[in-house]
Amino acid sequence: MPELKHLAAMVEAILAVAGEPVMLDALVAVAGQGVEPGQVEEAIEFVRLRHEGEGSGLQVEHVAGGWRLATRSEHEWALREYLGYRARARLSQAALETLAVIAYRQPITMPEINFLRGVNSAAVVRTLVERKLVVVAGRKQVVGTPLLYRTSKEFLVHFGLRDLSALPTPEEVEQVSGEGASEP
Amino acid sequence: MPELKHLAAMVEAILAVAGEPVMLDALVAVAGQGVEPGQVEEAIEFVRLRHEGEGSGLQVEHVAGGWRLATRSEHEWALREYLGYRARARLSQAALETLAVIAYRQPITMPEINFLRGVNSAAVVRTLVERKLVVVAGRKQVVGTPLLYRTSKEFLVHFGLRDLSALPTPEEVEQVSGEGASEP
Amino acid sequence: MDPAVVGGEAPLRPSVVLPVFEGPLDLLLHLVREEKVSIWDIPIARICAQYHEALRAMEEMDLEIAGEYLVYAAWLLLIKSRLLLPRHEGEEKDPRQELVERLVEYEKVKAAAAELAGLVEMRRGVEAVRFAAPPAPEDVELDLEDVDVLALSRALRQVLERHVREHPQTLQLEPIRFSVREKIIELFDLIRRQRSFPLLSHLLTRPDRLESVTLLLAALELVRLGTARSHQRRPFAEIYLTPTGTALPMDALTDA
Repeated sequence: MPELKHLAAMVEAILAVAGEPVMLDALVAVAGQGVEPGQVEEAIEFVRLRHEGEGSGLQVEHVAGGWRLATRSEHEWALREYLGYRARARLSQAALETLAVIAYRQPITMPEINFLRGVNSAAVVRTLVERKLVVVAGRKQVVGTPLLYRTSKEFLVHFGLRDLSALPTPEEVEQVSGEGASEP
Repeated sequence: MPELKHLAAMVEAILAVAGEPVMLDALVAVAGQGVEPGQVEEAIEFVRLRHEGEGSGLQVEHVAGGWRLATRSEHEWALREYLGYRARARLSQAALETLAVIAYRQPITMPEINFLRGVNSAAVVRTLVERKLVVVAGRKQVVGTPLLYRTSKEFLVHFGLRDLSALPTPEEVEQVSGEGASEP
Repeated sequence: MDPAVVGGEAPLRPSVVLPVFEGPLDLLLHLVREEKVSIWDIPIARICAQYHEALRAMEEMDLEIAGEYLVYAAWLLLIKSRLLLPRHEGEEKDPRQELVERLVEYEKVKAAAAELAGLVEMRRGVEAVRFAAPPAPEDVELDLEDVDVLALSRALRQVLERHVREHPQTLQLEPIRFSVREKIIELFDLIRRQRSFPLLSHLLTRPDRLESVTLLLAALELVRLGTARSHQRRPFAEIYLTPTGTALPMDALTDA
């Protein structure tokens, strides 16, 4: 019965992008005219059984009166590992801001970074140092001799810059990203 | 071989939550010690084949150098119906042309883009930058040191390309253009 | 051929459907195709006339004609006149050559654009799955690979704008004494390192006004000593300091 399989595939696609439990009614409505709720229920059951078998990392859950596709609990650990791995390979908005402050104002001390950003940025700076985008560049000869930070060679390589003078000027940024385009 | 199936299930769970292409490296790292990249590749293939069968609404895509789980295009209508009309904003002809110039000639400067298209393309490039399809890739070492542009990872995802080499070759493109106009 | 564009008849309403051209090359390519002639042997006189006619039609429709169209109009006329001149056998290249080359290149661009459009078309309905995931350890949305210098500069602007918002002018910190001599050395080092140093934004973001004043004095002193040059493209724009290559005469520094 190709009908059932087709319906099941459609149900699976919808559950996969819904991001929340989907009610039977909604699925029936989308399935279109001539499709009975019973057939949709069969299709859901088909998807559910298909994911019960070994080799699937997903499951169909019946929650809050609807159905949703979710990962299986046995992979929770792997998922956390993955999200942690990904976090290490990405930049947060806070890290980007801090990197920007250091890039354009180097060498700069932690108190100066904190002052400009208005929040304590110690943890973020540490991350940037760990990721080798920022390095320590000596100490500032003021009270407390705080550490000075500057961007690294890796930073230049990543951004395709020959030297720091190649950073875009405010005028250039305005030209390319336009006014008010600062929000992503 | 329960090992493979277990690994496949894990891979599927990770692809399901990632929402973006996942690199082989990441999967291998998460799989833990003693798991070879080759085994992970087999697991990915297992998941891919499982979704190729009838009855699945999903597919494993190889885009932007990684793998991701996505819906199949045959359910477009149903998805649109369920999610409400929310078609992704289409790219204008100007945007497509500019993107084509950048994709095939990258890294490229604004004056070079303008020259090839015969019109000032600054506003279009700005839109492409805002849509994160194009990023700045340093400066060209010529008079005025203009900024260089290249396509982003997001570009590869948007067009479903594994990497830049998966772009249709100029010869392929020319065959399509045909029209007898390109005879030497 | 669409009469609204190149037919020469003024349309009744300016809202008639009109092929939208992406620029002079696009229009030219369209005309060449309509003529069904080879791109390598363009009848310039005819195409030139049609091109001008098209521009006139666009004008009549109150379409804003970008400057590039006019540049190409002039170029076409130039080529036409060159073709009328007697040519020395085999010496000069065809006056049409460069135009043809650009058209050929542009045609490739158009074909590639169509190719890209086709790729997107094939992917309609292909959506990344969205699952309920365990919370990410940190708000990390930016793929480093796609973070470029523009993102960086924008981030800086956000910081500065926020900073200005949160620090109205009444800001008063502990009065610390700054020495011009110390600032001269500090600034000189910054200029040498960055090659093109944005003085204004540096001054405006110092935590202490007194420090800004001292820095300004130091900057003036550096210029006076011939160790730095200042540039400003237009009034109120950023002032850049660049090193002249002259070393800092340490003994000339007064301890202000």
